Amino acid sequence: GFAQVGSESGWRTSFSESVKAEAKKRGIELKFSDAQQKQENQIKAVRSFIAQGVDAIIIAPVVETGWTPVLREAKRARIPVVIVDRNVQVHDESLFVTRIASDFVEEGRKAATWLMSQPQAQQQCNIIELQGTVGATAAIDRAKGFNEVLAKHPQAKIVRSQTAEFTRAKGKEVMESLLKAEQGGKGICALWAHNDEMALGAIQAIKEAGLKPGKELLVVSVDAVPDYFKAMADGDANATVELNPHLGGPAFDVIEGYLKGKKDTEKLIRTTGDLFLQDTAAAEYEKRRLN
Amino acid sequence: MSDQINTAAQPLLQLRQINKNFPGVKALQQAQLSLYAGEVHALLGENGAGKSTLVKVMTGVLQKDGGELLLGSKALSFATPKDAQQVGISTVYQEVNLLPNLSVAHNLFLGSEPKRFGLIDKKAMAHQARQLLSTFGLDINVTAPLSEFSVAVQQLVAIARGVAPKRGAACTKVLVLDEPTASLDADEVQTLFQVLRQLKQQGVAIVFITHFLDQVYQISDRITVMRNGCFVGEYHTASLNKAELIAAMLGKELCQQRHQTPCLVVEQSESILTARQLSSGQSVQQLDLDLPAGQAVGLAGLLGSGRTEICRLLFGLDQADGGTLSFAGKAIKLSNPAQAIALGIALCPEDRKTQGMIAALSIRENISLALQAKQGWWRVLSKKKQQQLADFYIEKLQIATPDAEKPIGQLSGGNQQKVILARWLAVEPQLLLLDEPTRGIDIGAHAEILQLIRQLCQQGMSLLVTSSELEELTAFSSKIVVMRDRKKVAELSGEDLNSDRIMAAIAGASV
Amino acid sequence: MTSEATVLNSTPEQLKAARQARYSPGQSAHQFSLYLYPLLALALLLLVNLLLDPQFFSLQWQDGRLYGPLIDIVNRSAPVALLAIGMSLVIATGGIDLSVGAVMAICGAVCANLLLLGDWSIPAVIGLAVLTGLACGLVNGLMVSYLGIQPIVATLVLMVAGRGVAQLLNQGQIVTFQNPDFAALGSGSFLGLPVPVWLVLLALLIMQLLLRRTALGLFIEAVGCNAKASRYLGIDDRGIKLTVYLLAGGCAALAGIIATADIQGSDANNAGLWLELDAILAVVIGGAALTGGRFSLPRAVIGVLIIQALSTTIVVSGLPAKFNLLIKALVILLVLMLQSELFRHQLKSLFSFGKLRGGKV
Amino acid sequence: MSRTYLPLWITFTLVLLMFGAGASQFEGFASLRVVTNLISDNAFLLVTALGMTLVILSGGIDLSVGSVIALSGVAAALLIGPYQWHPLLAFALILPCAALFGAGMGALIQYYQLQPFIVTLAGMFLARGVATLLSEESVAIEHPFYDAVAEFGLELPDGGWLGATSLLTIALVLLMLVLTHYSRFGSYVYALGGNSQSAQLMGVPVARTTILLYAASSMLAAMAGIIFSFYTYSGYALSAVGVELDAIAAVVIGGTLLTGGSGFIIGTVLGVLLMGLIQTYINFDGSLSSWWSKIVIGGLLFFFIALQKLLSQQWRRKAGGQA
Ligand SMILES: Nc1ncnc2c1ncn2[C@@H]1O[C@H](COP(=O)(O)OP(=O)(O)OP(=O)(O)O)[C@@H](O)[C@H]1O
Ligand SMILES: Nc1ncnc2c1ncn2[C@@H]1O[C@H](COP(=O)(O)OP(=O)(O)OP(=O)(O)O)[C@@H](O)[C@H]1O
Ligand SMILES: [Mg+2]
Ligand SMILES: [Mg+2]
Repeated sequence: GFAQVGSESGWRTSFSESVKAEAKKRGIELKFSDAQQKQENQIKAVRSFIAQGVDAIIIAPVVETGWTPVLREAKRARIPVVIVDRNVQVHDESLFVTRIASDFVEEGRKAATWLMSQPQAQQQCNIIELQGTVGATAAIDRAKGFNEVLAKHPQAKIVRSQTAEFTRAKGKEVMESLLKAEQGGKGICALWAHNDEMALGAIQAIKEAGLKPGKELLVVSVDAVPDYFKAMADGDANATVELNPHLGGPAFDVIEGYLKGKKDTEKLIRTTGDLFLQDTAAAEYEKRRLN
Repeated sequence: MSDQINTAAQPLLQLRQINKNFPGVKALQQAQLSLYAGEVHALLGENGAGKSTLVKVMTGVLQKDGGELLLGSKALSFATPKDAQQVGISTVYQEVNLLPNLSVAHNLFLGSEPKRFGLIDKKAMAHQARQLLSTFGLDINVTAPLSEFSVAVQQLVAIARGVAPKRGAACTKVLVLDEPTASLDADEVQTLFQVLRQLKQQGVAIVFITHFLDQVYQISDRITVMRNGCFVGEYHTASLNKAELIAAMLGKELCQQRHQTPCLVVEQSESILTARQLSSGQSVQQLDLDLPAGQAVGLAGLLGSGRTEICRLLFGLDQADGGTLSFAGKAIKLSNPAQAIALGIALCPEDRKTQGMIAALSIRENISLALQAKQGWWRVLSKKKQQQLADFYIEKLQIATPDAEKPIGQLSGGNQQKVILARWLAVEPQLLLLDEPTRGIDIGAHAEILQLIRQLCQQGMSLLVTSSELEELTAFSSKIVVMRDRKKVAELSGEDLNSDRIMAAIAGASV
Repeated sequence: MTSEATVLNSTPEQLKAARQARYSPGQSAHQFSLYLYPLLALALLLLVNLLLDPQFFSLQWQDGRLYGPLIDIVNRSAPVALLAIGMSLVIATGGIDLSVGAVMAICGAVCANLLLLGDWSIPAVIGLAVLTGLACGLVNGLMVSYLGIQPIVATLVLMVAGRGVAQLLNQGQIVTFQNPDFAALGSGSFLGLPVPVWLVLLALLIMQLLLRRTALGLFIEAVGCNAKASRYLGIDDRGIKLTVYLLAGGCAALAGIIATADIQGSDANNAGLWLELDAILAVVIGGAALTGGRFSLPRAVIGVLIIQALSTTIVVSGLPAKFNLLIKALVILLVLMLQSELFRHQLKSLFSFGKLRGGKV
Repeated sequence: MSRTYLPLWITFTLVLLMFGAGASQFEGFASLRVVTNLISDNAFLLVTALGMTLVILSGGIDLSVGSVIALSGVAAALLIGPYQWHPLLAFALILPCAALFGAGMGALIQYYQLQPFIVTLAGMFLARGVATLLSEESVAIEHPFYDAVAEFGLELPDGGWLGATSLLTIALVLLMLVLTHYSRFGSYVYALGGNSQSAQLMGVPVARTTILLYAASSMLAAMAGIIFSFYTYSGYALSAVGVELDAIAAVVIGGTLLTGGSGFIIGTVLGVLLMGLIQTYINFDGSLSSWWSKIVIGGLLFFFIALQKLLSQQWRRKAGGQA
C-alpha cells in the first residue's frame, strides 16, 4: 500500500509515477491511494490497507504530526511502515521501519547559501520571498533554513514576504502587486520562492513589469521541475535546489530488506537534492523532458 | 343585541391613535379600535384600508410608529407575536400562515405540544388534533404534512389552531380572525360561527375581518370601519343598514348592479372545450364537460369536491389518464401549462401565495409576466407597454398602491389577488379558468370584476369560474356545473339557475 | 359608544385626495442605495491602499498600455468577474454552482493540450474550450432541472470529478505551451487596457443585452422567486434553469481561458481552486439573495472588485501572510454589515449620539 | 411503507448495495473491522454532519465547521502541550467558546438579516485565520489521557474495535435523534425551515432558536475537532479543509432538503456511511491514479444520487397509482 498526499503539483505526480513504475519493475502489487491533500483521507487509506492485510505500507505524509494512533495500529497488525518525502513526528521510533525524508530546512539553507555567494548579494540586497501555503511544513521549514543563513549576512534582508500558495497563477499575481508596492521593483536584488511553480509565475510578472529576471533580479527556488530548467536555460532564472522525486527505489529496497529479515535499518535516511544552476540547465532540461 | 355588551365597562383591549408607515405608504393614520369582552367585533374596509396592518400592530408582528395599546388599563407593547400570545391574544392571520412541511397535528400544537417524560408525545398529539378538528367537522389524516391539503382545509386548521387552548400562556382573551372565511363554503362558515358563539359566551373578545357583509350581519355585535388607513367610525351592527355600511366603507354609495343578465346568452353556441369521460387518477372521474364559447360557466361544489382538480387538469398541470379532451374543435393532450397557454387556455390559481404571486417582483412585472411568457422570451414587451397595462388595471381594479413598482409581496391580500387576476385578464385567452378569483376582494372591486368578466364574455372569451359564493356564480354564469365527491352531479342552466337549486344539488348526497 | 371620524359621503375628488395623501409614489424602487454601499466599501478599500502606498492611484503609460496598481486590480478580477456573471444567474434561480472552478481547470487543460498538438488555430481552440464549458454546464443543468437533484450536490459532483478530468487530460502535469498569440488573451493589451478586462466588458455587455433586452432576465428572476408560480405562468422553469447553468459553464470556460493564457500553462490542480467561493461571495456582496430572485450583473462585478482590492491590500500591506484570512474575514463582515439597514441605523445613532455629547461638552 | 420514510429506506438500500459491491470484489471488505473502521474514520465527519443537519433543517447552512474543527484541534493541542492543561479542562474551555462563536454567527444572521451562507463563510475564514495565528505548524499532543482513551473501547470479533470516540459518536447520534425529532427545540428547527415568517407568526421564538442552532452546530464541530485530535494526536491549522462540503453532501444524500424543513438525522448517518464506503471502496481498489479516483468518486456520487432520485420518483408514482 502506498498512501500519497495527492496530486497538487507536477512534482508530486512524478513522484507517484516513479513509485508506481518502480513497483511494476520489481513485480510488486501496489495499492495506491490519493488523499487529496487531506490527512484524514490518508489515515483512512492506511487503515483500509491494514484491513486488507497488505505486506507493507509506504506513507508520504501530508503533515508531520498525527500519525501515532494509526502507526500503532499498523504495528499491532505487524505491517512494516516506511515514511517517505516528509518527516513524521512520533515519540516511539519503533512504529516505523525508516523515514526517507527530504530535508526542507536544508533546502532553504542551500538556496540562501547560493544566493549569498553571488556578487549582487555582497552589497545591500533586498529580497522578495514568495511563501508556500500558510502552515505547510515545506513552507515553514524552507523559510526557516533560508532565514538561518540570511541571519549571518546583515546586508541582505527580506523586504516583502507573502504567500502565493505554491501555485503559478498566484505567484504571478502576488509578484505583480509586490513589485508595484516596491516602486516597480527598483532596488530588489533577488526573488526567493518556496517552489518552482511560484517562481515561474513570478518570472512572468517580472518580465511584464519591464525587468529582466535572472539578471537584474536573481531568482532562486526549490523543486527542479522541467519547466524551471527551461527558464534557467533561457536565462530567466538562476538556481533551484532539487527535490528528488525518485523515492520509490530506496523505499522498496528497505521494505524488501525488512521482509527478508533485516531489522536494523537506520531510522532516518536523508535525501537532499543538489543545487542546479544555469550552466547545466539546458542539458538537464533535455534529460528530464524525456522522462 | 347591543345591550349584551356592557358599554359602561372598560374595554378589554384598546388601540388609540395608531400610526404606521411603510416606505411610500402611510398604512395607518390615527387608527383606533376598542374591544369588549364577549363581543364579536367586525373590522371592515376596502382592500388596502389597513385592517391587516392594524391586526399586525396589535399582535406584535409590526411595531407601531405612534399611538398606544391598552390591555385593560395597562399600556403594553409587544416585540414579537409570542409576547402577544403570552397575554392571551390569539390570532389567525390573513394568509394561511402555517408550516406546510409539518404534520397537521404539529401545526395545531407547535409550541405547546403534549409531552411525556419531557419528550413530545406524538400519539397524544395526533389524538388531540383529531378531537380539535372534529369540532370543525373535519376528519383528515392529521399525521400527513399540511401541504397535502387544499387551501380551505389549511384555513380551517389555522382557525382551529387559533382557538385551541394554549399551554404556558394566559387563556385566550382575544381572538383575531383576519378573513378566515375567504375560502370557506357556506357550511364551514356556519360551523365556524358556532364555535365563535361558544367562545363569545366564555367572554372572549373576537375581532372578525371579512368582505362578506352577510356574515357581518350574522355574527357581529359591533363594527369598526376603516378607510385609507384612517378610522371612519364605530357602529352597533343592529343600528347600521347595509347601504350605510357600504357608504362608510367606500366613502360613496355603490349602485347595486348584481343579478343582471348573465353573459349574453347565445343559445346553442358552439362549445370551445369538450371533455368526454375525462379522468385523472383519483382526483377527477369520468367527467363530461362542455364549455360554450363566449359564455361563463360556473363550477360549484363543496370543499374537496374536485373543482380545483378539474381546473388543474384542463390547464395541463395534472395529466389525464383516460378520456378525451378537445379544444376549439381539435383533440388535444396537455402535459404542461405552457402548452395550454399556447392554445389559449389560462388558469388563475386558487392559492395566490404559492402558485400565483412572484413576491419580489413589482406589480408591473407581475401583471405583464403571463403575457410576456406567452409571447416568448425574445419578443420583449416594452417597459412602456408594461406600464400601460399596469396603470390600466391599477385604475380599473382599484389596486391600492403608490405606484406600479411596488413589489407585490408588500400589497394587502385583496390587492394581491387583484394583481393576479389582472395578469390573466391581460393575456386575453380564449378560455380562462378562474379558481376562486374573488378571494378576499372587497365589494367595490368585486362589482368591478364581475363587470369586467361580463365584458370579456361579450368579446368572445369563455370562462370557467369556481367560486364558493353562489350569489357570485349565478350573477354571470350561463350554466353551472355542480360537483360532488369528484363527480359531476348536475348541470343547471336557464330557469334552474339559482342558489336554491345549486344548494339542493350540492346537498344531494345527504338526501 | 358610536363614534364617527369622517364624513360618510364624499365626492370622488375628496376620495382621490385622501388616497393621494396616503401614498407617495416613487419610493418603491430605491436603486440608489443598492449601488451606494458596495461602491462605498470599494472606495474605502482603495483609500486604505492609498494610505499604505501613496503611489497607489498612479497610472503610467508603458509599452502601449496603462500600467499601475488600479489596472492590476481590474485585470486580476477578470476570471472571478466572469465566474460571478455566470454565478449571478445561477443564484438568481435559487441555485448555486460549485463546479465553476473545476470547469475552469478542464477548459484550461483543453486549451493547453490543443495548443501543444500544434495545428489548431486560436479561434478553434477558444471555440472548443467554450464548447467544453457549455457541455459541463449542460451536465449541471440536466442534473438540477431534469433530475431534480439539489444544486449544491449536483454541482459538487462535477467539482470533484471535473478536477479529475482536467488532471487526466494533463496527466497530472502542468502543461505549458509557447504561443504568444494565445498568451495575449491573458497578458496582452488592447487600446491601453489588458485583454482580460476587455473580455469581461464584452461578456458583461453581451449578457446584459441578452438578459435585459429580452425577457430572459425577468424569467430568471421569476423562476428564482417562485418556480411553481412561474410554471403556472407558462414559463419553462426547467429550461430556464438549464440555460443559466449553460451560461455559467460558458463563463467559466472564458475564465479558464484567461487563467491559462495568463500563466501560459494549464495547472489542472490549482486553476480556479476555491474561486467558486469568491464568485459566490462577490454575487452576495453585490446584494443578491442566495434564495433566488433579483440579480444585477454590474453589482456582482463591483463585488468582485471589492474582493480583489481586498487581496491586493493584504499583499501590499506587508503584514505576515498568516493574518490574511483573518483580515479577509473581518473586512467581509464589515462590508456585509454595511448593507444591513439595522447596522447602518445603529452606526448613525452612535454617530449622532457622539455628536450630541460633543455638543454638550 | 410510509412515504415519509421512503427516502431513508432507499438510501439504506444503497448503502447495503455499495457494501455488497465492495464485499463481492475485495477480500477482507466484508469484515467487522471495515465496518468499525467506517465509524471511527468518519466519526468527526458524522458529528459535524449532525450539527449541519440541524442547520440545514432550519433552512440555513454552516460553512465554518471545517475551520472550527481545525481551530479547536489547534487550541486543544496548544493548551495540552505548551500550556500543560489537562485535556478535559481544555475541552471544557473549548466547547463553550465554540458555542459562543456559533451563537455570534447566529446573532448576525438573525438580527442583521444577513445570509447564513456568507456569514458562515466569513466565520470559516475567521476560524481558520485564528487557527493559523495560534500556530502555523502542526502541534503534536502527548498526554497520558489520550493514551488511556485510545486503549478504551469495545473489542468485537473479526478485528472489529469500537473505540471511545466511536462510542461517543454513537451517543451523540442518539442524543441528536431525540433532540431533533422529539423535542420542542427540534420542532422549532423544522418550523424555521418550513417558513420562518409563518413560524414567527405562530409564536416560535425565532431569534433564540436560530442562535441556539448555530451555537449547537459550532459546538458539535468543536466536538468533532476534539474527536479528530484523538484520531491524529495533533492539532493542525490546515486540517479538515473542505469538510463542510463533505458534511453538506452527506446531509443532502441522506435526504434532507437544502431549502429546509424536511429531513432526518438517520438519513445523515446513512449519507456519511455511503460517502465513507465510496472512499473505502476506492482505497481497497488501489489501482486508480489520483485523477481517476476523483472521477470515480464523482461518478459514484452521481450514480447514487441519481438512483436515489429515480427510485423515489418511481415509487411515488406507483404509490400514487395504487392509492
Ligand atoms: N410590508 C409592507 N411593506 C410596504 N407596504 C405594506 C406592507 N404591508 C402592507 N403595506 C401597505 O399597507 C396598506 C394596508 O395594507 P393592509 O394589508 O393592512 O390592508 P387590508 O385592509 O388588510 O386589505 P385587504 O382587505 O386587501 O386584506 C396597503 O396599501 C399595503 O400596500
Ligand atoms: N373535507 C375534506 N376532507 C379530507 N380531505 C379534503 C377535504 N377537503 C379537501 N380535501 C383534500 O384537498 C384536496 C383538494 O381538493 P380540491 O381543491 O380539488 O377541492 P375543491 O373542490 O377545489 O375545494 P376547495 O377549493 O374549496 O378546497 C383533495 O384532494 C383532498 O385531498
Ligand atoms: Mg388584509
Ligand atoms: Mg379549490
